[in-house]
Amino acid sequence: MSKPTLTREQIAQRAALELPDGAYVNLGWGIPNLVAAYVPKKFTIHFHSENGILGMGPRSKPGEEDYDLVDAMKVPVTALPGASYFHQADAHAMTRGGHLDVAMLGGLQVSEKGDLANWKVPGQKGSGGIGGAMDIASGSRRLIVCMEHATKDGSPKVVRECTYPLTALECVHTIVTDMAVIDVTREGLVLREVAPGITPEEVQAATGATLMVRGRVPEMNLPPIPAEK
Amino acid sequence: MSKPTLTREQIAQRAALELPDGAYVNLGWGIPNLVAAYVPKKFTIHFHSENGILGMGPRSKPGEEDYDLVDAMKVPVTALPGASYFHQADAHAMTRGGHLDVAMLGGLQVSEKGDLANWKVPGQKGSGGIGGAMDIASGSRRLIVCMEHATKDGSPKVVRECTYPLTALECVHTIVTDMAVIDVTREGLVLREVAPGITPEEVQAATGATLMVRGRVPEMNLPPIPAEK
Amino acid sequence: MKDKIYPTLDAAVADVPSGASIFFGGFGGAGFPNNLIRALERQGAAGLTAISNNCGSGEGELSVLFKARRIRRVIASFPGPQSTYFQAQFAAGQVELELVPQGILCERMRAAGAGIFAFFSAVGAGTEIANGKEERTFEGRRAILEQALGADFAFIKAWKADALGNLVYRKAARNFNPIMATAAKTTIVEVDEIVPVGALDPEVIITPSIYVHRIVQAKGLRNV
Amino acid sequence: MKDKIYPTLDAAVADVPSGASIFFGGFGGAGFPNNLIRALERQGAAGLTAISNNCGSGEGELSVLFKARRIRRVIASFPGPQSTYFQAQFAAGQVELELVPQGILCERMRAAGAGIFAFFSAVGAGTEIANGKEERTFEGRRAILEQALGADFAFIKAWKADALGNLVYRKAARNFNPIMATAAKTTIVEVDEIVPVGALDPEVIITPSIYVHRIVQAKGLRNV
Repeated sequence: MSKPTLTREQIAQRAALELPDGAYVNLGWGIPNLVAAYVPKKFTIHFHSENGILGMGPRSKPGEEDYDLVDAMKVPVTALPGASYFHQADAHAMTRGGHLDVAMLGGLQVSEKGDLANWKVPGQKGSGGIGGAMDIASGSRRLIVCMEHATKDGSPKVVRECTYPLTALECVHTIVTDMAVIDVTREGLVLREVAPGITPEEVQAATGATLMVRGRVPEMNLPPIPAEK
Repeated sequence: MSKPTLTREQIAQRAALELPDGAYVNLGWGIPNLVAAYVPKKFTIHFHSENGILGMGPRSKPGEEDYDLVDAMKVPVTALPGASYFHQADAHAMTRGGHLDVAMLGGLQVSEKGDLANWKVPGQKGSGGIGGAMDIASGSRRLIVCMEHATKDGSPKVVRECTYPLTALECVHTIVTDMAVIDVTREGLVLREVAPGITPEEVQAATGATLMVRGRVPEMNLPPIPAEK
Repeated sequence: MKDKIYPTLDAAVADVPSGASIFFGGFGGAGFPNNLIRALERQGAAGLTAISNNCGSGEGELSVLFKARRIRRVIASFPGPQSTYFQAQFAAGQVELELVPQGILCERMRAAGAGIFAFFSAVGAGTEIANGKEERTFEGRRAILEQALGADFAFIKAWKADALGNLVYRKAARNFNPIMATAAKTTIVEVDEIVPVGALDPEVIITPSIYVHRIVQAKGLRNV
Repeated sequence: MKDKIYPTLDAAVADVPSGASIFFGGFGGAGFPNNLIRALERQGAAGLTAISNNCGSGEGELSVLFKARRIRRVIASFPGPQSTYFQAQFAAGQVELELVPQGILCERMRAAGAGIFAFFSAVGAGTEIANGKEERTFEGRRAILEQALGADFAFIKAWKADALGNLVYRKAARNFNPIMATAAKTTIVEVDEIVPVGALDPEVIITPSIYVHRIVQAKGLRNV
């Protein structure tokens, strides 16, 4: 792939367009964690954090940190008016119980059936760790995976079958990458949009599973990234 | 039984002596509901109500009722300093989870193994109802059944096997009746105390299971009932 | 964002179809959604499955719907001697009843709301409640498998709501209401008061807004 | 009535035996019982099973006990890249690890506290987490059976306690603490402040006193 594809910030920007006004949303590690900054200002999105916050606001300004109010990445955050706190079992009753409208997670592999692998690279050093990903993946009404389309060595991350340890089966609804937006449907993977300047054929060439194309595939309509958040 | 036995108030008074200082306690319908009045004033007993109260106080004085603060019998009560409110699932996590030090329930039959039947008379009219009795009986660390020793027609209520629909198996630790205090042990029923003026032989004659007697069985030491609570 | 506040009780229950399953909060006279119950009676939906601790009290609470013969099936813990309309219909074979131990009733609801399909507990093992249920032994104790229990709607009563749907309750009027809110497809709450967003302390919110779909302010018809 | 307030951290943990299983609250740097952890390190109990979301951070939190080689086995959701002492001992085969999805970890604790022996959920079905676990299908979804998880002790951190043991927490420092309190034979809490009985609003108490056995006031060593 010599053509320029989206930056991580742009993947997040495109993913943000998937959030409907009023949604209850959990954002996971990696690219999803960049998404909140791109929600339209006129929208009310209720951000959930699995350590027991609903209505989480932006990260704290320097000097205003409260270390009792952190997100799932240990970063001090704020609480918006109407926020609530609860314990971790109640927080995961929300994830597992199907109450989150949308969750966004990073991904290592997504299969054509929507299986997700995102917690462990085979052969990696160290203990690994699961965190809340399995609960969130198995329970969310709509799961969007935000990731690069391929690994650093060029291997496809959208594949027929996951070869990495699984996070959850048949859980992914949409994949947003630096090359495309892909929906997981009963019939298989459907290419919904391509990144600016990328062709459907180029996306297919970088993908380890067959993409269905229904008519002309539009380019993503990415608004310009604001100069400052 | 022509000899006078204990009144319901006196059964409650004797049962109250089973409560250790600091205990967390649930009192069920019937005679148990009379017990709270006889707790020694120097004791702190934390009364639990399965509708979501810990630290329940006495019934409200007339004119001071708050109908949002009722016990499991729908009676307006008070809350003591240090009380807390919680929802009904949390209230029964306490009962089922083994957190109550003592529960007292009324009984229709108790078997020699400690099986309890207390929710349904065979052939009774109407739907019947279980309420919290099964949860409380199955989960309490120590279950004391307070009841008359025999039915109105003279049938024993302490029996070899319950013939009424069961509430829970092997759950009763102690039975306090108008004739005796009986402990349920691995070896069988042990007669611990008799009511004033009642002999162990009379208790045995009124009982449908064999009572073990270990040495001399003392009479209950009932304090005089206070004139006013 | 869609407004969760409904202008009237009737609007809040307008789309409840006949045959729906509905949780009704309340225990011992406290925390019953009496105004929503009356609105549902006016609305006319019938053939309902009602899931509640009991089955009405005199002319009030669920008796309103039994009297109007809108309930076909009940899942309850303690119908109660004062549930006169229910008892008459039950005796006549006009309404079905599933009796569930009270703690298991709320735990089955919690399971439905928390993504738990079924759970093993000792409650009811060896009793008629265990009939037809899978039994297994854990740590030497007999246990039975209980299934999650969800519903199409939850009708609940809270003290205060903000416009997002965060709720607080008063004292023992909390009872089944917060659990039911988690386990229904659509949760409708009647409240004494609607307060501005931000007026409820985040530490004190008992039902987070995610569980609440419709809010209606109603003056308290506590008991009728 | 037995006094639940302990004069010192050391007195509060004095009887923890080697080989005990212990819950440690905390998540993301918030709500860790750091003072109790240090007291336990001084006390010397070894061969412990630690049950916690992660396995220490730098020199702080559970790293104190890993550094002193007191932990033989861990049940955790996310040991974490900053758990350097744990990671070294894990790589050397000196400590066992059971990885559990985070929500299942707290749900297994809740089950232990709530008299639930085991439960079926979809989390982990079809993954390596399901190895050796019973699988069953509910409503067309694959589910696995998870077992309750109790412990001998819970070491938790709260903001305020009264002398009866009622607790409130601060913001996201609540996390695992209230659940762990329900599932341990002995729950020991360190708090910033002990307030008079009656000073905590009954509507706001998150951990009712029934779950708390020992209270010790400790100044906050939040992160070390």
